[in-house]
Amino acid sequence: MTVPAIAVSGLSKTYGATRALDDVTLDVRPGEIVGLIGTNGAGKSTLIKILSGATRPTAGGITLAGHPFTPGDPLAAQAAGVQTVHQNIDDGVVFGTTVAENLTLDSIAHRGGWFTTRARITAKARAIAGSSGLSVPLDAPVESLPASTRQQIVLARALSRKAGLLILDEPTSTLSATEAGALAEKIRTAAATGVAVLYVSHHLSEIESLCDRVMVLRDGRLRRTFTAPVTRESIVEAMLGDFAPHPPATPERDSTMTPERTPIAAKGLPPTEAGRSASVEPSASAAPPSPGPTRAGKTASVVLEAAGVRTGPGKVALSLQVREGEVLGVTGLVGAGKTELLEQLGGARRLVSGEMRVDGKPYRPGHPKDAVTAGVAFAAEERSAQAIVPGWSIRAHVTLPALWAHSRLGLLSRKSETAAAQRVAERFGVRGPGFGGNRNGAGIEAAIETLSGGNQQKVVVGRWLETGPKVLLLDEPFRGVDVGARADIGRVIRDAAPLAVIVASSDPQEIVEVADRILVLHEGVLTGELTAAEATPERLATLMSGTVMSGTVNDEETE
Amino acid sequence: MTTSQQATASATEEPRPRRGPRAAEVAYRYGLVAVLVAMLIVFAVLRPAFGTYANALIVLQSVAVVGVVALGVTVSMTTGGFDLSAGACVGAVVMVTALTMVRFNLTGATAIVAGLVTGLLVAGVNVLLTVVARVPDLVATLGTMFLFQGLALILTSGQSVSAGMTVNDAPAPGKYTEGFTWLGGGTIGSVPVPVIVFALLAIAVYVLLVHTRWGRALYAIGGNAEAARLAGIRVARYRALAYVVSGLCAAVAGIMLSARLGRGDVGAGDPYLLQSVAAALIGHAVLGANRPNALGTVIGALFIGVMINGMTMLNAPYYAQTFVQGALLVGALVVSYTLTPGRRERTVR
Amino acid sequence: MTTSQQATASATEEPRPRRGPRAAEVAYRYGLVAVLVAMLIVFAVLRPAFGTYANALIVLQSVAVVGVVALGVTVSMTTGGFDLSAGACVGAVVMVTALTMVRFNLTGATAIVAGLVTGLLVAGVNVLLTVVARVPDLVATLGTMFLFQGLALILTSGQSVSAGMTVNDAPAPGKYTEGFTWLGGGTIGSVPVPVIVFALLAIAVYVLLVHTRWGRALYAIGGNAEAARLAGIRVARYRALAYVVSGLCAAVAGIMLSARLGRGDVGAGDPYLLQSVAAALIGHAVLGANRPNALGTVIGALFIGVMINGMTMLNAPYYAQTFVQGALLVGALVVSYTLTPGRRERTVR
Amino acid sequence: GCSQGPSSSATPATSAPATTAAPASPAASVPAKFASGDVKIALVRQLSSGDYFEQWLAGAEAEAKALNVTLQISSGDGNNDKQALNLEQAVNQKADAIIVDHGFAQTVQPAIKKAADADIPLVAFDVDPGTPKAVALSQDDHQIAEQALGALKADTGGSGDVIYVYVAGFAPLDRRNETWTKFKTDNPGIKQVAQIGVVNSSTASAVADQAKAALQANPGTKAIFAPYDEFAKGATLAVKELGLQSKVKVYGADISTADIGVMTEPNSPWVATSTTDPSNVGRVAVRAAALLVAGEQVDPALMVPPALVTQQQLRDGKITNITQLTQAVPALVTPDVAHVPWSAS
Ligand SMILES: Nc1ncnc2c1ncn2[C@@H]1O[C@H](COP(=O)(O)OP(=O)(O)OP(=O)(O)O)[C@@H](O)[C@H]1O
Ligand SMILES: Nc1ncnc2c1ncn2[C@@H]1O[C@H](COP(=O)(O)OP(=O)(O)OP(=O)(O)O)[C@@H](O)[C@H]1O
Ligand SMILES: [Mg+2]
Ligand SMILES: [Mg+2]
Repeated sequence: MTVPAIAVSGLSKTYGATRALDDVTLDVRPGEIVGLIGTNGAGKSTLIKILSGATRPTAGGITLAGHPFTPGDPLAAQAAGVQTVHQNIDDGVVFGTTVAENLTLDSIAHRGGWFTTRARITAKARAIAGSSGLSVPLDAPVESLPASTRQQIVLARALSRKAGLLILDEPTSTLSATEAGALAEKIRTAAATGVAVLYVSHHLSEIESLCDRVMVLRDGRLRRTFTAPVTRESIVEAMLGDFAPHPPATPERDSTMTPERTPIAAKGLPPTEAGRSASVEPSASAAPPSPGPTRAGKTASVVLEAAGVRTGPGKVALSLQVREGEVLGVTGLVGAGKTELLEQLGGARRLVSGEMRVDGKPYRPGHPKDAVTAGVAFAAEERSAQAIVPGWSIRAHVTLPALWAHSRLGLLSRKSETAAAQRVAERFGVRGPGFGGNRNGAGIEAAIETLSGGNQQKVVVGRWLETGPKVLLLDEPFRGVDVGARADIGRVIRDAAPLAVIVASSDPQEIVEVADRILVLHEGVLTGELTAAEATPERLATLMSGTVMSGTVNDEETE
Repeated sequence: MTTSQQATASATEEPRPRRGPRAAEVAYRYGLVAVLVAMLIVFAVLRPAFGTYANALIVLQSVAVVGVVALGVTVSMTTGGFDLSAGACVGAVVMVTALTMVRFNLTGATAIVAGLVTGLLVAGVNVLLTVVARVPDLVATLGTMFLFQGLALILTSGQSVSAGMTVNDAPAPGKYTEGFTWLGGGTIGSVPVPVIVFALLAIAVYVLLVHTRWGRALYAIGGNAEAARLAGIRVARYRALAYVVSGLCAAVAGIMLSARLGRGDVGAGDPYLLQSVAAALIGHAVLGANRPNALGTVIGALFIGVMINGMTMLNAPYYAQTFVQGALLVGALVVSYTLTPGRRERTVR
Repeated sequence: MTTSQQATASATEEPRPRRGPRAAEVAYRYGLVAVLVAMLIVFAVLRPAFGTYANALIVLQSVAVVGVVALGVTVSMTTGGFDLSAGACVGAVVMVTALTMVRFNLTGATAIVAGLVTGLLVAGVNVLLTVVARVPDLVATLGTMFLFQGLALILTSGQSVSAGMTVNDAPAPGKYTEGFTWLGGGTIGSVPVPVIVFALLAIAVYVLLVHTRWGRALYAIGGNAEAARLAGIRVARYRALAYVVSGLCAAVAGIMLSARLGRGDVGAGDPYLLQSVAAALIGHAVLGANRPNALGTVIGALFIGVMINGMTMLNAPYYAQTFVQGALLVGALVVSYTLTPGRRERTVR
Repeated sequence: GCSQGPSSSATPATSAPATTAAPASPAASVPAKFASGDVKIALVRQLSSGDYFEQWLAGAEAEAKALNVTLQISSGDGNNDKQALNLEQAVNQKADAIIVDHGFAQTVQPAIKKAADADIPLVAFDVDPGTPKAVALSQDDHQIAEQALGALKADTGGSGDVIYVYVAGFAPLDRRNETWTKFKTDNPGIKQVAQIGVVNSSTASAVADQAKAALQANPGTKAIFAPYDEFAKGATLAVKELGLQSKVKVYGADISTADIGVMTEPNSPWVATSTTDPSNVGRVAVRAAALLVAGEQVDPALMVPPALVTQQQLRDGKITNITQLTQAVPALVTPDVAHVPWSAS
């Protein structure tokens, strides 16, 4: 047998009272692609941070290609051939600098001439971008680019370097199927040349199609290792452990749940994961049941109505309506304009054109505050840049959008805040330091950075329900959450009637799971509208790639 | 997270050698306060006159003006701003109040209003520059600083204003009114008015920052302005609010200083920028806050005031005072920050 | 990634509405430079003596010391730090060099070495505090500032150092050597030495920041320290490097100032903090950089120097100068920042 | 400090004593309080950095040592409110006497009144105490300006372009400015072509930069009147750096060891300065305070007269520091002002 590219034994990491990693032993051999999966907070990112030298283990040893290795800092790890893409992409790019500088960021840490010019940097960056097929203007400031592009920059950088071990922590969370597919191809190519790959994802289809072996982490422990071919049922079961079937976070809501709308993960088996890539065959339960009459029936009144809005100047205008109790899905490839549309609806961006009404009353938000006042809640796409306030507790994050509701005469009520935060934590099953056990109540005072990425996502999405909105706008709400939590969020969204919900996601599968009706965008233009029943992955894929569905009503051709 | 996990957690304490996590936590939270208390005790033992009520009032009075400016600076810092113009504002307010009474022979009340309006004017310029013209805070308030330092000079052609000064070859008609002077030198009970004003403002700013939703919004903006905006906080208005509070605090300080000086001193405000920034910055380290906070600022101001007063009482040569001040400050900072719990994990090296 | 995506990317260029991008862009990039050039022209027209070679040298010499300090401050700012101790470092170096020559009767070369070592000492304390003890930059350098201001005083018991001073009832043995004094007042060709030093250092800092790996690393740390660390940049070392450069620049400035003054003046360094920070901050607005940069700092220093020189020549009363300085600065800032391309999109309101 | 032993014995009659205390009787017995060393005098200063204040303090400390009293020193460091508070604190601590060194009348008078109410004797130097109970000590700033301007007038022949260095708001400078204003009206031939001035911790180099600009703009300048030694040093530096030594002369005020160095440098344009000896003034202040503690009579308006020091005088006498200067210019030493009968000096 070949010497493992990396082998860890007895690795543990504790944060105060939290055991993020507990006696983990694993190895990855050259040329092998190992999937690392687990629920939110299982310890995946912690393991990766240790292997990449970003943080130090509490106990345990690592050998790289047979040699003992103590990753003192990221530079040492990189020098030893470990290339890492971390989960939080904003830990990978430097705002205020250009794409070229970001593509060559790690080269400035290494040996090489001390003298450099813009031309040299650009040349180097062009080579990196070229080999990754990245087409972004190299002199664009990186903060002006969407998250997916930034993710691709970070990936291109990692892939460009000679590596013995390539570690990718949820690299596809901001990517859509096409890009994810292209990435998978590159990973396979790399593995074929002998690179060992450790791959983390909540998209089980990717794990299934890509990985030679799958390791499952739960509560910081390595529970099972599967060798390809893996069955999704078994890995989900290993992942969720005692939680399979995933327990509803709020049991009392269970009874109110519409029976035909609680499929998928609540049963512990989310077979619909397959739909990540449109070419994957649809599984039986992917065909969503037709919406119940009370949910999206034409009898329910229209809550939010937009006419003649555009995703951007010069784009074709479109109209949309959401009714009470209805979940409207918006999908399209990365850059299709979903975010731009939702930002306009949520007051985060100036309305390009058109008119909007909420409950029949004219609605023209100049600021997100106006939207909140009108009963429109908008959970933005990028967690760390657009929602997280560093150092703040879960409680403070939950109450931030509705501070007035927790204060009298301006004075904040701690009691009311605590109650709200606990409601969110319970509803979405937020898990982090201080939760559960007999330490009740301590959890919501934990700093948000001490939660795993997925749990942070639950907090920043879930808090908007606490504002008591009429319309809930969610942009990529499932980013980084595990299959169980994804079902939880989906369920809460659907149960929050008489709320009208718009969910945007570049993953058609996620949309199919939650939406009653689906709008598909392509390059800022509406290409079709489907009911959940009509939405098969094939149809969605066709529309997303730009084929306009016959009968799609666009308001007008041009401005 | 269950009981089993808790057991594990305690078991993991051993590998990482933690020399008394409690002690570290305490040192972190109370490091600066402890140094302050130690100083108080040492001074009181060495100089019985130090530990008297009368002296306590003098110390408090000596920090009152700086403290009030520092409270304003603290508020401006919460949003991530920085008010470099605070000292200049104090100086301008001193000149304006003096001119109002001495040169224009108006009442003390008018002078107070004029002073507050000057504070609002400074705030207005800061808001225009930072919020409307989007100039970064440091540069913008630097510009405002020059502007109002200059204004204070221009108002009087660079001369100080005092009763009996010559204006156009005639003596100025007015003088400081008694009521106005009382704001600087008067007492209520035995407590000097500036001390009372400082205490009240400290409580007000504390409540504002910690217990009101406006304070929460200010901190949110300082933490992540975009996240605050998307959560429905009107960032521009709150940033303006922060500068208005800062300007008003500086104006109140200027009024008290003017009342104490009894004249309009050119450059009277200059020392207050550095001192108030120092107090506010030292305050970051108090009680483990690691961010601008009212209580910390008060303690920071006291820290400096007690140190200077005590050293003077001990007859330490003036040239040694700055050094000791620096050494004590550095010591307190090192204690506070190196012992931050979990810091080793978080800080970027 | 495919051709279709490329099409998207290029197609999306147009929708961004650009109202007169050229004019705004030009104003943004050249706003401050334009104001500077306008000032030069106005002054030269009003006072022919202003636009002479001799006067240009005078202006340059008047900004040389400030400029050198400001270059150091600029480097410390690139990593997101802030060196409040720069002025104190200048002051300490002035005292140390004076003492070396006057009191200990050593050579000018020794004095230079002693001065540079002092600069390194200041840098060392800053590094210990910020990098090792993890005290936030502003607070840490504030502590260092007090420490070295105090040290400069203590070294001489608060006395200024000049040839013939009385030490222990005997006159001090040494005096400023000619070679050392040349560093402040000498010329090469007709150009004063400080101007040459300033120019060389400006080029060096420019090259360091723009054309070396280390400069890129410094900016990366300032932009996102965590990203830089994860990319393998040794953040601690680079932050230390920044403070070392800052300390050395302040030391060089101190040596030149000492040579020019010909004596060790207590407090000589104090005005240099604010002035150098002002120059560096103004520099942010130059050429649309919006971050600390060497060229901007030089222009910022010149901006202030030209303004003071020109106004003095125009016989503007000294008390009006600060105001005009503020007004011009504010004007230039507003032009530069309001016209930032795309700023309206990005800034949080 | 400056040892004053030899010069006092050589005190000539030229120094017209402004006043005298009790008739000099060297054998007077030392009051008990002074013998036991229990006397505490608080020195409350407005500023403490700079040569002038250093020398002043050195003189005061030397005299305090000679009189066996303890000086408790505090400084406002330019913050006048702080000085007022320090004064209140001295009253609070019940010092035996208080010396107020500079300051602004309006600011320190309320606290001086407290001292008077508490019957603490007080000497106010260069600031109006506002109460007859306190002794006002001053150096004659008008005379300082007059003497320097006298030299300027003599050298220029009473006509020519002059650059004036002045910053308002500093009491001594304001008084010297009054004399300058009068001088200009009296001498229409003298033309002020520019007024410059900065006061900060690096006054000399800032003034030098301004003076260079002003000299460039006014090439006809014959003299710079800089009635404060930091100004004069800056002006001198400017003239030197422009190489105008043969055309422009500097007339200053005040003196220190460093200033002597600057004045006696080869080709120095600083030709005259009018000054008191700061350390002598410090001595006088302490003596006056000691007399008050002992219950002796002191003239409520003590005045220390200045003397004109010229470059020629310094060069001829090969004078390099203040000690030598006080020997060479006996008018700078005034042992008869506030003479302490029981002291040897
Ligand atoms: N700095 C920290 N302080 C305290 N606890 C932490 C810290 N960082 C992580 N944790 C905890 O460690 C555990 C593991 O987190 P980790 O980020 O590794 O999870 P993950 O498997 O990557 O989850 P996700 O899928 O949501 O990204 C979580 O319980 C988390 O709350
Ligand atoms: N890969 C890309 N390269 C360049 N620009 C892009 C890219 N992706 C998006 N954009 C820009 O963003 C605009 C639309 O982005 P928006 O964020 O609204 O799309 P989205 O459908 O929400 O995509 P995402 O899935 O990334 O959120 C495009 O018009 C384009 O200007
Ligand atoms: Mg993770
Ligand atoms: Mg989007």
